[in-house]
Amino acid sequence: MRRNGGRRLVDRVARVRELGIVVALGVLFGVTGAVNPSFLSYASLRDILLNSAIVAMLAVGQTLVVVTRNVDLSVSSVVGLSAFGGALILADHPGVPVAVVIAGCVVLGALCGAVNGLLVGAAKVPALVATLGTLYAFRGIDYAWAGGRQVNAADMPEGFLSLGSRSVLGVPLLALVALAVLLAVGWTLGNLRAGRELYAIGSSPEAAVLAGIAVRRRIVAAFVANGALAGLAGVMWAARFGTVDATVATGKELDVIAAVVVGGVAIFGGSGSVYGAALGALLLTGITSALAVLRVDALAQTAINGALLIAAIVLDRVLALRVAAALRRRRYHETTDPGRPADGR
Amino acid sequence: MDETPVLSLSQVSKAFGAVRAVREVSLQLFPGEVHALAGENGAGKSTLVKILSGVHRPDSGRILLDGEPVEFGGPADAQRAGVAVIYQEPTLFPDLSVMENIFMGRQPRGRLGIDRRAMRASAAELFARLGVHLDPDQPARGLSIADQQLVEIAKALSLQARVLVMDEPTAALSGTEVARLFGVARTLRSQGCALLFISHRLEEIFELCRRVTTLRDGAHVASDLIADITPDDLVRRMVGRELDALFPKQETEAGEVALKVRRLTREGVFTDVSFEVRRGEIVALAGLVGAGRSEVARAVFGIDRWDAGSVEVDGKRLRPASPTAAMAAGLALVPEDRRQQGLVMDLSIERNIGLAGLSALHRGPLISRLAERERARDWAVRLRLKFGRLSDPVNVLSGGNQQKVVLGKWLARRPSVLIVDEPTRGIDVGTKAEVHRLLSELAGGGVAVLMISSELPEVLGMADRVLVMHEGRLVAEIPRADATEESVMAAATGRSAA
Amino acid sequence: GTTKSDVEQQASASATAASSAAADPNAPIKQGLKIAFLPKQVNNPYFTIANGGGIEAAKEFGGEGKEVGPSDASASSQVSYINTLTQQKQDAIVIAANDPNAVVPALKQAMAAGIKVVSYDSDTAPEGRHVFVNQASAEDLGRTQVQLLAEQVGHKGKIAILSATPNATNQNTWIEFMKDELKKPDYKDMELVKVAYGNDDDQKSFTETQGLLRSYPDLAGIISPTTVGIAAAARYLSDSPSKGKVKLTGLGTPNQLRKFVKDGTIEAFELWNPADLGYLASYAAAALASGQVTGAEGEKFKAGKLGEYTIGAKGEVLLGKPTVFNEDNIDDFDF
Amino acid sequence: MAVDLARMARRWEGLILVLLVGVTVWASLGVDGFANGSNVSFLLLDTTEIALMALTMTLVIVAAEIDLSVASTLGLSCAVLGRLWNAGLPIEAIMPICLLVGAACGAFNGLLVTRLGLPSLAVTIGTFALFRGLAYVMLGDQAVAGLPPAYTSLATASVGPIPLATILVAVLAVVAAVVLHATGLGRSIFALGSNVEAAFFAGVRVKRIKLWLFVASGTMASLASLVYTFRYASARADSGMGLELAVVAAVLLGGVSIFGGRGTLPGVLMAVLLLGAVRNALILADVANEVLNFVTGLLLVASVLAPNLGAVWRRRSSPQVEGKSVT
Ligand SMILES: Nc1ncnc2c1ncn2[C@@H]1O[C@H](COP(=O)(O)OP(=O)(O)OP(=O)(O)O)[C@@H](O)[C@H]1O
Ligand SMILES: Nc1ncnc2c1ncn2[C@@H]1O[C@H](COP(=O)(O)OP(=O)(O)OP(=O)(O)O)[C@@H](O)[C@H]1O
Ligand SMILES: [Mg+2]
Ligand SMILES: [Mg+2]
Repeated sequence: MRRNGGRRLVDRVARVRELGIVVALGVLFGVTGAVNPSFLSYASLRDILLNSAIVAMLAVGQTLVVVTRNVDLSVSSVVGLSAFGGALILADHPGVPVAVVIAGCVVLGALCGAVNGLLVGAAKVPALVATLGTLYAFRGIDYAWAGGRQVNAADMPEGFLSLGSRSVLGVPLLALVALAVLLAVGWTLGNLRAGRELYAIGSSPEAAVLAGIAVRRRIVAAFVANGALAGLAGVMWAARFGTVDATVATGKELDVIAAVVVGGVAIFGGSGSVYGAALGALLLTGITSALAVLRVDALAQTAINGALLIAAIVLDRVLALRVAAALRRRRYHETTDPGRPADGR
Repeated sequence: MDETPVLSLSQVSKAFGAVRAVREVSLQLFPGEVHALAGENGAGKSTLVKILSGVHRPDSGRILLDGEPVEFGGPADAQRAGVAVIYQEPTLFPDLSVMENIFMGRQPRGRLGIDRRAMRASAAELFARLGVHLDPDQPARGLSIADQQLVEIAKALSLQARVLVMDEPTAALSGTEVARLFGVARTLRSQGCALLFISHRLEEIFELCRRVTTLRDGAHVASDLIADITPDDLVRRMVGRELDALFPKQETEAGEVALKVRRLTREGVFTDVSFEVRRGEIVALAGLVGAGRSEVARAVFGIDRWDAGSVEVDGKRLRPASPTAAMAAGLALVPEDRRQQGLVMDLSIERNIGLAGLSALHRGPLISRLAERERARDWAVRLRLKFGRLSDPVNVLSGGNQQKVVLGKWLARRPSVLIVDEPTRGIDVGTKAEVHRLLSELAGGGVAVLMISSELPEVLGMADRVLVMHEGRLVAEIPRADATEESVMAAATGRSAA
Repeated sequence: GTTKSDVEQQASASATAASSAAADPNAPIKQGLKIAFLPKQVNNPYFTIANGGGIEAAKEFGGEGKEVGPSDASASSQVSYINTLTQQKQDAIVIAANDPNAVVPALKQAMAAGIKVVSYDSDTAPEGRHVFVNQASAEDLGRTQVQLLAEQVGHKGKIAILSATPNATNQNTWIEFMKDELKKPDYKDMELVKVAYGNDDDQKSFTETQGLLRSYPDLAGIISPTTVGIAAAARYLSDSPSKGKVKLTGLGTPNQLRKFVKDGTIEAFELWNPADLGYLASYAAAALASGQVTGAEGEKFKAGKLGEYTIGAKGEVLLGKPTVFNEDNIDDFDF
Repeated sequence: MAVDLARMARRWEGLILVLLVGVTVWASLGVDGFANGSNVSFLLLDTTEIALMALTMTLVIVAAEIDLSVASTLGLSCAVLGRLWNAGLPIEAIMPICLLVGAACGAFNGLLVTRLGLPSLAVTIGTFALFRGLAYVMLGDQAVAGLPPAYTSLATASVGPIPLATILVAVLAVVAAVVLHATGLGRSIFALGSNVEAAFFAGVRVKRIKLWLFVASGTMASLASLVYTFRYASARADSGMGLELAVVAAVLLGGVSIFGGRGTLPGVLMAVLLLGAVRNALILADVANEVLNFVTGLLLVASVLAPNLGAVWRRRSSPQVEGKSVT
């Protein structure tokens, strides 16, 4: 009985976790919109959606890895590699169908992910070390491949570039792709054994082995999936921005991890949802756009961005602590309820 | 019996480096029979279990399933072959709900992925069978050791295995839960399941099992029918010598009040707890699992903050929520969860023992490795620790030996008030007597001892006074003379108020 | 203690003339000169073109050119490269400085080891080099960009600047001249509302352009004096309702912007020819290393196909006026 | 298992040492200009800031935390220096202020981590942006030059081929190594990095120690900023951008476990030197920058991979579940 009460509260809190970000988003859009209504215009919202689509997709992929108590720092390099590779093929071989190029980029990303996954899952290199290494290595390959070359919008077929800006029913195509990825991954993590096993591995790797989970295979799979998503994000990047060189997405890994963390995914694995991560990505891009719109001094933007990021994490934590305390008190009042029959425990 | 064993080990050996944990041991598990495995700490019981479950691959020897040799490449293989295992140390996923812990990898499937409703119902059913009040949706994080153990048991039951291996499942449990567990075990037995049971509580072995295999130093000593031997025989087989009386608490004059707890309350956990412990006294804190005993100990020692009340040591009030202050005042706490709270598993034996008294090891600004080693060696010998080298990490020690390291770490501080939470959990009979002698000696030397124990014989044998908790309140104080199983249990279950 | 004014006093007290050796204008260019090009950042298309020009020049006069450098545009990593080039005993270093001061100690060491130093694109502090090859005078660049935009917007309306990083030296100098130019009465109806920074990062420049249009819906034009910025801004505009309404100009390369000039997003923009810049710098380095010049004002040297150049005040050599690219002439250029 | 771990730990440092010696020998023989006093001097000088920050980063990571904001702290401290110098303060007064700024940055991280129990990775990703942003606010786009020659030349001066800055590193390294490996504080850091709950139960002042580790990390970053600023004779807000990953890479290459509780300072110092020597030798050998990055990455992975492959091989013959993988 009392446990049920507690559970309902816990449930509600679990939902509140993501609600916190939703509230933060509301405040951000409310305040910015009040100061400058054009922020809430259709065109502006469309831009924000477009801008966050790529980071959100990367955050979703990263979540897959992070829940297993690993991390993939190399995503930014994979995005760079895939963006450049895709753009180069499109520019140099105009005959190749766009769909094939996109598929190729996804496969390229998956291969990079497989390298990471094998290093971490099979060779037991700690993820941070392995992916820090491949962060440098993949970027090195990218530079060597590019050799100072830049692929411009003019070199790529119109049909491909329009993917980056086209809308379906008023919603940008890229945002729809990201949403589809989000829902698919979200469902997998929540409702498939394989998904739940990822959480189990992150929660306690030793227990996962004893429970007969194929830990190695699952970890490799998480990295491969993340790599594939990074590959997809890479072509999306090329389509969206048109100009591609070897430096694409440099440094983005920290943005992605920030989104994941702000989204309430535990950095040490085992808990958190992709929805939170995607909202985190939306919040972070929202902040950047809002600062630009609010005419905040360019020099102060970085600082404010950092401050807001910390504020979001702190808020989330304080909320969680409060609720935990309330939960304990609540139990107290229930246990000291004089009318309650003793239950022999 | 002329049946073939479901699962048997034939001449298996396993060594870890220089340690030969298991040496050419054979074991046969028959359907419909509970088989006990007995032996001192470090005798190789858990290692044998892990060989059975595919965690370790034997260096030599064979595993036979239904008479056919098999190879277990990992726990998954064993599980598939119908072997369910409750490991000595609970291995749960703290972030996941209790029901997911039970059904991980085997969740019931519905049309849209996992069928949570079915999973919840099955979990609830299992708990009902065990008589446990746990919410299937509750996260495993924060469960007491006992509750964790119960979840492990539920998990093993849910496998509906042909062979159920239980490595000290009762170590953290009190009488009621043990009785329930035995009920379930008997049912399984009658359904033709083969069970392997490990416990350091000999009476449990005699109550439940039909056959017992004894190991000593990794080697097979004997396999007997329980009916043919006495507890003393069993102890002799395990230890290789005669043992003295088990609970030799010496009579001592109780001195001044050393620990005084007044109206201590932590909301939602325990309420209005007051008691005193005098020098030379051993006071037991008894109660059912979950009564809040460990929580009181944690608060007194400063791990958790209390909401109201006070704690005094030798007349001086303690600063709340500061273990450092408590230690400075002469308090020591041997916690119940040795892996999480008692030991730093990656650190060596000597560093673990030294950790609680670093200042004593300093020579000038630097640590003296010599002093550290001396201190560790001293206590390792006194506690009869079974170890390779003092620089080995503690995680290679057997469960009972790990417990000894925790004890050594705190005793080395020479505390004036010693709180021990389940001090003999997982400790073999020989050493248990040793620990009891030690506690009694300490009390004799003027230390005030507060002992939390779920083992009634231990409580009755050791305590000068018994405090009993029920649902977060102190409900009875029973002097040694009046303390009987009945009186303590009555108070613990809330049937009588003192 | 030591304060800024102490140091300034000392510095002015000890200021002495640098070049001592006499120049021999008729000395032939030595054969086999080793010339290293150290751009702000390798794999940057602009520098790839410039250094390509330089290496080609080296081939012409029988020398050997190479491009080395960091992949991030930071002063500290350039210093490591200067040090290694010194170790390798190059004959000359041609550098585009990421920080005018931070590279000076290392360059001084290089010069002490007999290596000639030419700066191009962005200058170092004068004591860190012998000659600076200036792509176009900062003043010309700043003012002509304003003039270009003013014509396009009819000398009326709000304008913004989309620059590189907040501390990019040459961008900031140009912006100063732009502001100065805007003070003239011709531009009294034009208002500079904001300087935004795209950090020479494509996506950031893109987002900043978005932000500009959102916060100033009545914006008339944007100047982006950086190749990365103008490309990103053009891409954003070409795809937005403001295409053609909000004018865009600045510095860019023809290959990058050809598409946008053709589709009407951009009317005109300007740039010097980066290949020529590298070519000239290469010849300047060779002239120094061969003793034709020492870097003093008034000295002359021949720069292959580009003809003769004279070293100006403070050791500066000016490449020439920037070229304006528009629909009519853009197809004549390929870089 | 026991033997394995100990042997492996030793083998790790051994491996780094062998690599270091190998690279040095190869470069001295095969690369022109490597084994030469002034180059050695450059090489050592070039690793100064990374080495300094790696010292405290080692302690922080052994304590199972991480500080990604070090490079930004360095930038902020540089910016403060530049700003105050422009304002006419004497440099002798500015330097302690910079150290205080660094300590304050560290304390800010530390308080968020210890008081609110936030994961340090999250906190320092936030302050990574915040501190860098403050640096821009402080100094904007300026590059402050004209710093006192007495100090700028001190920063590049050397005794023989050994730069003074390297001597500073050496002294601090000895201090850090003694603290970590031979004092009670060091024991406590290992314990809390390995199992924070057990350390707390043993009376280790977990929060206090962690707080001070972050303060030390911040202070060290600002000390590194002083060396950096004087070495380049220029104070800018974007100083040291991206160094945090280099520092973390060196620490991890040095065999420190990212999960805390394991690692040694000598290993880290050798790793810093190894990375520096490899970069230097490859640049001298005219190897393109992209290959350089690739090699750095490869080195990082390979160094961890090599000992692990052995373990994997052995695991093949006996499935081990409990033993945590190395590092
Ligand atoms: N992974 C390991 N590495 C090295 N030695 C080990 C390892 N696991 C167990 N040992 C050693 O093997 C011996 C047997 O240990 P085991 O855990 O099987 O004992 P046990 O009989 O279960 O004892 P307890 O009653 O205390 O649980 C001990 O000496 C122990 O130190
Ligand atoms: N999440 C939770 N929801 C409800 N009750 C909880 C929760 N976590 C702990 N409890 C309860 O808090 C109380 C204190 O547990 P504690 O472990 O201190 O008991 P104990 O008497 O020491 O038992 P043990 O014999 O296991 O040491 C128990 O009633 C336990 O069930
Ligand atoms: Mg055991
Ligand atoms: Mg307890």
